[in-house]
Amino acid sequence: MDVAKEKELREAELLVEKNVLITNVDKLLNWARGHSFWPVTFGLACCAIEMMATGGPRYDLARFGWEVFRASPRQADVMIVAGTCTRKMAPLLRRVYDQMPEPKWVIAMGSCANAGGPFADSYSMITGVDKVVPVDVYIPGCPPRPESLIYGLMQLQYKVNNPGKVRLAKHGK
Amino acid sequence: MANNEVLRKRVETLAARVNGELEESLGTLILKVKASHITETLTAAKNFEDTPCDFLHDLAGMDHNDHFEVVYQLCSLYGPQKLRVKAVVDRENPVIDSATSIWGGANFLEREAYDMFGIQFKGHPNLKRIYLWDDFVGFPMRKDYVTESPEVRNTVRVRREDD
Amino acid sequence: MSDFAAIGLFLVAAIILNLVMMAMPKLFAPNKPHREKLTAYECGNETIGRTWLGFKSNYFLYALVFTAFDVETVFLYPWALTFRKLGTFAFVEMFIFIVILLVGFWYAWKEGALEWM
Amino acid sequence: MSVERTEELLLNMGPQHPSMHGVFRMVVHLEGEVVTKLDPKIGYLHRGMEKLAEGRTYPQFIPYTDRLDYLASPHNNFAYVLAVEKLMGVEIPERAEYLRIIFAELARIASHLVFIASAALDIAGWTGWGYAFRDRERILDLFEMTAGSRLTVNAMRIGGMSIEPPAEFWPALKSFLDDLPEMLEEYYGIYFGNEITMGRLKSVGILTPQMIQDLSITGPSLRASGIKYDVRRAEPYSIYDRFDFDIPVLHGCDSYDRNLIRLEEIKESAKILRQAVRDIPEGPIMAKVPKLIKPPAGEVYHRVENPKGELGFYIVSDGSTKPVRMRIRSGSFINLQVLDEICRGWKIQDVIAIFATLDAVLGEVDK
Repeated sequence: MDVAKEKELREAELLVEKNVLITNVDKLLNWARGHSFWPVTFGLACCAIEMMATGGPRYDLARFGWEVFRASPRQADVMIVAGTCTRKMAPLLRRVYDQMPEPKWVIAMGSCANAGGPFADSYSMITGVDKVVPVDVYIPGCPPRPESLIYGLMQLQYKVNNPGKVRLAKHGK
Repeated sequence: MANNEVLRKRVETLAARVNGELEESLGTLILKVKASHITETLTAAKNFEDTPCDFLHDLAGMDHNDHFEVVYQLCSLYGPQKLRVKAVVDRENPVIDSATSIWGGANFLEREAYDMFGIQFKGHPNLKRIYLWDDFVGFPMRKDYVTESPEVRNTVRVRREDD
Repeated sequence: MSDFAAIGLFLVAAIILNLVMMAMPKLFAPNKPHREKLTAYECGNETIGRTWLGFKSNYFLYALVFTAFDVETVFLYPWALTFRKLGTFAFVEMFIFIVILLVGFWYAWKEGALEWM
Repeated sequence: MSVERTEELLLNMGPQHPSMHGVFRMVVHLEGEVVTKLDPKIGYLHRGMEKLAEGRTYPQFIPYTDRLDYLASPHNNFAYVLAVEKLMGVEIPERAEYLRIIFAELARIASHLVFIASAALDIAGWTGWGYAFRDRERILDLFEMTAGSRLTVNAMRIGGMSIEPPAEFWPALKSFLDDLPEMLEEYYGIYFGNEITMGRLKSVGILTPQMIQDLSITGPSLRASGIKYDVRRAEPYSIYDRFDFDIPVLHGCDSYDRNLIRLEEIKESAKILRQAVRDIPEGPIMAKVPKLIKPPAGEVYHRVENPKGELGFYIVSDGSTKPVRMRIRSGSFINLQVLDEICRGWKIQDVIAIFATLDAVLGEVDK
């Protein structure tokens, strides 16, 4: 599915949710989803090492319930794009994103994933992962510190817990 | 020291034989030869008697606007000898003999030189692009290559089946 | 009779629990299959060549030998619980049963059913 | 009896794979579980570093060298900066030389710790992974104290070091060096001395000296196959000739020795660090270098013993502020050529263990 159509789909869905009274079941489900993100290991470059350090014993993602890094997208909720996504990698990124079951979110970790980073003017780079997949949280930094990755995940948790209240960021318009 | 003089003499005789020019920069001998003599030069350099430069350290393409160059960095695991062989390759029809017959290690390096400069290596087992995808147009490391605009680069390309 | 009621209750509870567990995703989980999602996952690439193809036979032989001896242990369990009350005859009879199966195991081993590659 | 031949299955162990150390992809031709052919496909992280270098001035390119082998970034800066200084003929002060050696050897230990973590994880040793990452954090603290960033430490400049480590750097470094032997004991107990590791890695993936000579393999894999060669000894650069450390050599040529050699190298690096900390002189840390760095026209090829292989920079300059050609000879890129030959006949899980011992980091492979 092409990116622009998918964005309208998601926005229409969020718009509907915003107007409809959030039922208690949804609130419970959102709370459960927010507290147990299963990230798919999409480590591409240096940010992947910081992502591993975040999962490591010192910055320990397990305190938040997000430490289960699933290798296969079938069992994952969040795709943390950690690193440089080149033009050769973009279709594979899109394919792994498609193969993830809903509800799914994308975190663009690092300035390479946000907007191409230091390599934005290279012939083999796309300037930013939001040209490929709809991104929910952007984490600046090159590489971002483990604390900023945890803060990014907490922002995503806030966004998941109250979809109505979160300002509808205009994706890439 | 002795090794350097012996190496210099060997390289001078070799340069005379393949009519290459010999220079010295920052302590390394540079031997510039035509592309046609490259296999002969490399095999000779590999079996110098007592200062064999038998370890291909690096193979790189170079674009000098009017001609290409393939730069071979030779050294050895058993001696301090170092040699840099440069093969001048014509720009319109960049073809040179492959060094994979002499060193297996030149395989990936030559594929990279082909991928970046478009230098054809005759006799290479599988000369395909190594870094970029197969239907990439152009050779990016050439001086006259123009990088595509971000809009073109941002469209997600469709992959072929056996990519 | 009364202790069977406990087992019956346990059985019913187990079945119901399974049904509930399987029904919950159907009810609550969003289900939006589309073509790209249902493609085969192979680390982000399309699969190359045929993917439905036969495997080496010794995987099957290994499984066969396993099930044979798994069934044997199923027989051993009740015997192990009550062999004191059953007296020496059942004791000897079970060992004959085990020896017969060991002969089968030796034959499988000799024929190379367990060679891996 | 008829040879039961199974059909060959082509398996993509693709870029998004937990044990592919980044975005490395290989198409494995499988017969049942045994690998008959292995065809590596790389380029998924190719950012065109060499083309970008032609558009950057010399000091601007230093942060890019951090992103080459991002596990040992000070070592890449060290290689690049040494190459440019050799081209310009700049003499740098003593203290800067010692600081560079300290940062380079700390980067080597950090890179080898990640190697132990990933090699253990590739044969399902989660504890090894946890311990190695916990101890690596102490080195990252040292980098962070000085340069402010943990992973891509950008502390070296052409002409010396950019910043003087703070006062608490030295006691932290001493305490790390004092705890190191005990850490290595722990790793030996958890991972290296473990029977499962020995069973999985001993005599798996044989790399003979002839293959090394032919396929120009460098780095620890070379020393694990009995060849005593290390650029720090063979062609001493910077002030490595002042330190006495020996080059560990093992003769097993198999995956287990390629693992063990890294443990020995950590000990040697610690030895260098202790000597460097003991006799580092006071003084300036930056040489007199013109604001606008314009190396004379010419070319230089300088190579350095990177933790993963020899990293070489071939810089051709025409006297302007931007290089004409910046060639990066990366060790892991060339070491990967042997993967096809070394994995034939082994099972699919051994391929993962062998690939882990080649220790390729994809930032350096794809440039």
